[in-house]
Amino acid sequence: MILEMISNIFLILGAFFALTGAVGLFKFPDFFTRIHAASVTDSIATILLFSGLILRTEFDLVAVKLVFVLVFLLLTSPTASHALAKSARHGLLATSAETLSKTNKDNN
Amino acid sequence: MTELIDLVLLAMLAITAVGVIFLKDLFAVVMLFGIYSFLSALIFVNLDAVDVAFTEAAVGAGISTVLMLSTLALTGRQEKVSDHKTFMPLLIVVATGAALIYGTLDMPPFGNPDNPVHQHVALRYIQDSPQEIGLPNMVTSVLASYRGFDTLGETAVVFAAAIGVLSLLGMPKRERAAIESGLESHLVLQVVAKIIIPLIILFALYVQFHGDYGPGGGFQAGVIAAAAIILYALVFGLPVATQVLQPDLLKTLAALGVLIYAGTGVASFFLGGNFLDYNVLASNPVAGQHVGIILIELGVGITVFAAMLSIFYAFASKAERKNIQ
Amino acid sequence: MMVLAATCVAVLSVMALALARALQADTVYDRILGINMFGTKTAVLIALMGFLNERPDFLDIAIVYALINFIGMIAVLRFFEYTATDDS
Amino acid sequence: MFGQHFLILPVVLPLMAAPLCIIFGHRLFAWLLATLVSGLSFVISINLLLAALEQGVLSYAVGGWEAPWGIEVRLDAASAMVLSVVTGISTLVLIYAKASIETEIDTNQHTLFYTAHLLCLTGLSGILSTGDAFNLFVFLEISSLATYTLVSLASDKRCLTAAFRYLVMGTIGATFILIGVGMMYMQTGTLNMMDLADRIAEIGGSRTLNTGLAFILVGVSIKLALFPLHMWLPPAYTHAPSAVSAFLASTATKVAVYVMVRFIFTIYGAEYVFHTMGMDLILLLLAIVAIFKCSFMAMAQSNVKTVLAYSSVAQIGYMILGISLASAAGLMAGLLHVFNHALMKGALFMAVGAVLYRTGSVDIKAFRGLGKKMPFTMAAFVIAGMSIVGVPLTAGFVSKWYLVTAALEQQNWLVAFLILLGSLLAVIYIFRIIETAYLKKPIESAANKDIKEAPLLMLVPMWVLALANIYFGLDTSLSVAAAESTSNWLVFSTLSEGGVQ
Amino acid sequence: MNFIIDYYNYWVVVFLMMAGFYTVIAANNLVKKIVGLNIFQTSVFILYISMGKVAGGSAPIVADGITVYSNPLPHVLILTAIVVGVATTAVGLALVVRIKHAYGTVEENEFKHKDDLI
Repeated sequence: MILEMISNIFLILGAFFALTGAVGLFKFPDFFTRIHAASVTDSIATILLFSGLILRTEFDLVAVKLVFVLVFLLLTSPTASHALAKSARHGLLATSAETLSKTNKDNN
Repeated sequence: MTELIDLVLLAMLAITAVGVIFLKDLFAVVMLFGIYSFLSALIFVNLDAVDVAFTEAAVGAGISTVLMLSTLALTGRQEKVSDHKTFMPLLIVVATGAALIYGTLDMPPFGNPDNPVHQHVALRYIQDSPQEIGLPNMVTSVLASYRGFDTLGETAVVFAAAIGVLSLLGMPKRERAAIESGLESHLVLQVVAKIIIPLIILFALYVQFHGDYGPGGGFQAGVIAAAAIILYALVFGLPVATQVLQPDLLKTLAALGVLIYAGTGVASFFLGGNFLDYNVLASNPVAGQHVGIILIELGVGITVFAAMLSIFYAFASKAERKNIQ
Repeated sequence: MMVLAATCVAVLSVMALALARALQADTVYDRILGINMFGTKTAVLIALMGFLNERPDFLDIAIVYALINFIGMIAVLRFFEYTATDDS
Repeated sequence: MFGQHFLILPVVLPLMAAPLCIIFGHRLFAWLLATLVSGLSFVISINLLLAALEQGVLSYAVGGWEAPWGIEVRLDAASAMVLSVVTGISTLVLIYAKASIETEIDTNQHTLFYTAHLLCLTGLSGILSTGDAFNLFVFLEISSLATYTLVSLASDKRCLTAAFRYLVMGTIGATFILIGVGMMYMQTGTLNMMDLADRIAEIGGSRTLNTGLAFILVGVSIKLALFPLHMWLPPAYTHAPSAVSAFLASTATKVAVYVMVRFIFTIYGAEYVFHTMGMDLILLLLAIVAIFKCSFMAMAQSNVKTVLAYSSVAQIGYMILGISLASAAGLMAGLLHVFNHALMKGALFMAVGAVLYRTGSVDIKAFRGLGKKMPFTMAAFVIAGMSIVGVPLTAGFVSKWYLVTAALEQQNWLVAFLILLGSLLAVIYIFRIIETAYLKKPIESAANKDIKEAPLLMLVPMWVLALANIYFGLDTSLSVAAAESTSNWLVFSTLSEGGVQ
Repeated sequence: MNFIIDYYNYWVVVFLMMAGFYTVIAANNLVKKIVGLNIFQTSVFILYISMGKVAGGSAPIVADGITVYSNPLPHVLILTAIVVGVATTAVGLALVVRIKHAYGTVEENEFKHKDDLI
């Protein structure tokens, strides 16, 4: 019963963080802040959601698989975000601050 | 709840499909197609078709998307705007759609257990296959045993596709690894890839041999193993990958898989059964079925792995050669 | 059970938002970002659905989703390098 | 005891030979193996045909699972006859191909060519011998994929767009068939053809079944290039390597016609398709338009392969016309034409391929004076051409005769007249080529001087087919018996009350 | 209302099929045609899987305490069809690559010769 309570809390928190990240996709000014918002919340949401689910198992093979998925996601998701951000930087995409200073310079 | 999820997912599918029609950036179109595939796989899970979802995610979202992306690398990513012909296609599509809607009107209601589909042939698969074949996964039983001939054909289709792509694009030439290729500047990516590639191959083996008990089987395992090597080739460059697994070897493996499958069938008629009758392969029918299914799943796995990887090699080597010039 | 269902709905809405981002983006990178988020949430949704349908032993599919999503991302980045030139 | 396994061998032999070709790699080995296996399949098919004529239906449960649960392999005289044609032509084409593809296909792709050919043969044999609606789809796709590959192997770049167009249309067709099969399955819960037939007769008809039939017919019509869904055929046959054109023109579309017959007569039943749905009039109209439109198109072409391709579409019109007459005689005439047309188109495309081999061109100009320079090739062309026209003593005459008789049996004077008129059009486009070859003076040039007769390996298969045209024009017992027994059988099973006059 | 719930699934699937079909025949770019073909086929797969669903049923893998299973046969058919689909896609894309190489374009309206139109 207590486990289920904790699991519920984890799940709700996880859902909350996931939603926050999704809203962040729209609310932040430039790509790098958006990817920051998305990937950080993504990790915490994944951890919370999967922990919540693990607490609902009988700690058998299912729990092991959940841990496996979790580890896998935690390895790959930030890596993908990192590679993406790096590519974007490589592809000369500017942050909004840079764009601002550049336009200021042009104006001066 | 199932109905609700189904509803939402279908709505998202519709939006994605419309997006595909209207977007002109082909890069986005292909990525949307990946989403489309993911979404349909989710629907399959939701409608209890776990094996299908497995395959669709790996094949549709994985292999197809990678192949489309590598094609785009060669053909350019903008669809040119043209205003010719939208009326005729629209007319054809509306007519076809109307015919389909007309056809749905007499369809049995969705999910009703009394539908004819659930009454006739399927009953035997559901009720008797666990005893007759001895496997809990009915999909594997039907796929490998009752309709094993279909699956043989399907293995031949994969083999035919590999032959087709090889004849069109040629075998990748073995180039020196010195050419800059792969995502070499991404150090983090390389480290992570090194960790997870062995895990993926392990997982592929699990899927291959656990397919009798859970979702999975030869196809899925073959595709996942191929995906591991594809990841390797993407991160470390194609020349390195072709040194590990040579294109010639893959071609032979693809052929070998088909032979294993068909050979199992031939073996069973030399042992006195019909073609692909596994009952005669061992002392009692259930054990025989088990031996037969393991053998043919192995054949399928080998062919799918080798064929998918050869196809990827052929595309990727074209893309890389273009990039170097 | 209620909480599971609610979480499912939340994850579905995250997916919808990510899809919206992927459909309507300022730059290609934003699109890729949206699609990546969509992919990871799909894996989560599969896990949730397993519990919702009371058959959590199908988590293998979630693994495949996570894996394919990663490979897809890498492929996108890899081939984007080739096509970026004729973007303009 | 081993005898019953022969049923599955025409599918399994080429299927196993294809990977062996790849493993052993050498092109000479691949050629020998492919020809041997194809010939063996032909011998087996002939035996199966004789057995089917004797026993009626041969059935084989793959995997030992009886019919509605497992997949049944089922041959009757109709399918065994088409199977014999397919394997026989395949053997001849393979013998012919060895020389022919030397000039048309890159040397290191020869092994791939033989492998793809074997896979195509697997698919076609599978379609003909399966008794399961979904299994048919799978084999259809094997043969289609192999076909796209074969077409794209030519060195002319136009074969690529032709193959792509073929791929897109072919896949749409296959998907339509998939939708149709799904709708049938939805209503009946089974996929076995015999079982489907029983259950459809029981249900009697519903909107879903109607739509399913419509989708299957449209899908199959794409595959068999029924006008106006034939757009893929002329470019594909024109630009494919000659050996491939010869094989496809005489087998692939014929198999699709057979599929249509299966779905109409065996599964749905003529009564349902023609009376309830009124398909006979639609098919009849399309067939007649196909005969005339495409005959005129054939006259306007300068590329001889394109002429033959359009002629194929027109000839397919005759087959469909026979089917659409909705009578035993009409069906029999249609099937007979499937058989005979395979013989004539095979010989014609082989002759044109020989011309391409020696002159490097298939434009009608290249044919000038060939009557003297390549006498044997052109003589074979003339014989097969006469057969297309329907000159007495050739196979083509027999099928036209039966078609006209079938039309007259229904007092359908107009259709009978149109069939004869269509033959007249065939005279024009065939005679144009023959005239160029025999009466026009060759363009004198250094390159033209040393054109000589085609190599023996090409001439022999060509002449076997040409002589078959004459043989089956004189001795009709075998072909007519096969077609007759089957058409009686097909119609009997569904029209026991004689519902269609 | 019941009617809508019974058929909603089929109707959306019809819409999806037609969206894919439209993309195949109307798109100007050959790669997009292939994408359309894939969408068309995938939608047909959903139709098949929809008909295999049994309300209240579960995935057709035997487990304790489960009595109602969904129909495994459509799943088997679609597994086959998916593989057929990807095979066609691979060959189609290979053709597109060769066409680009030979003609320098993959836009349908840029082929010069009439015969080359797709």
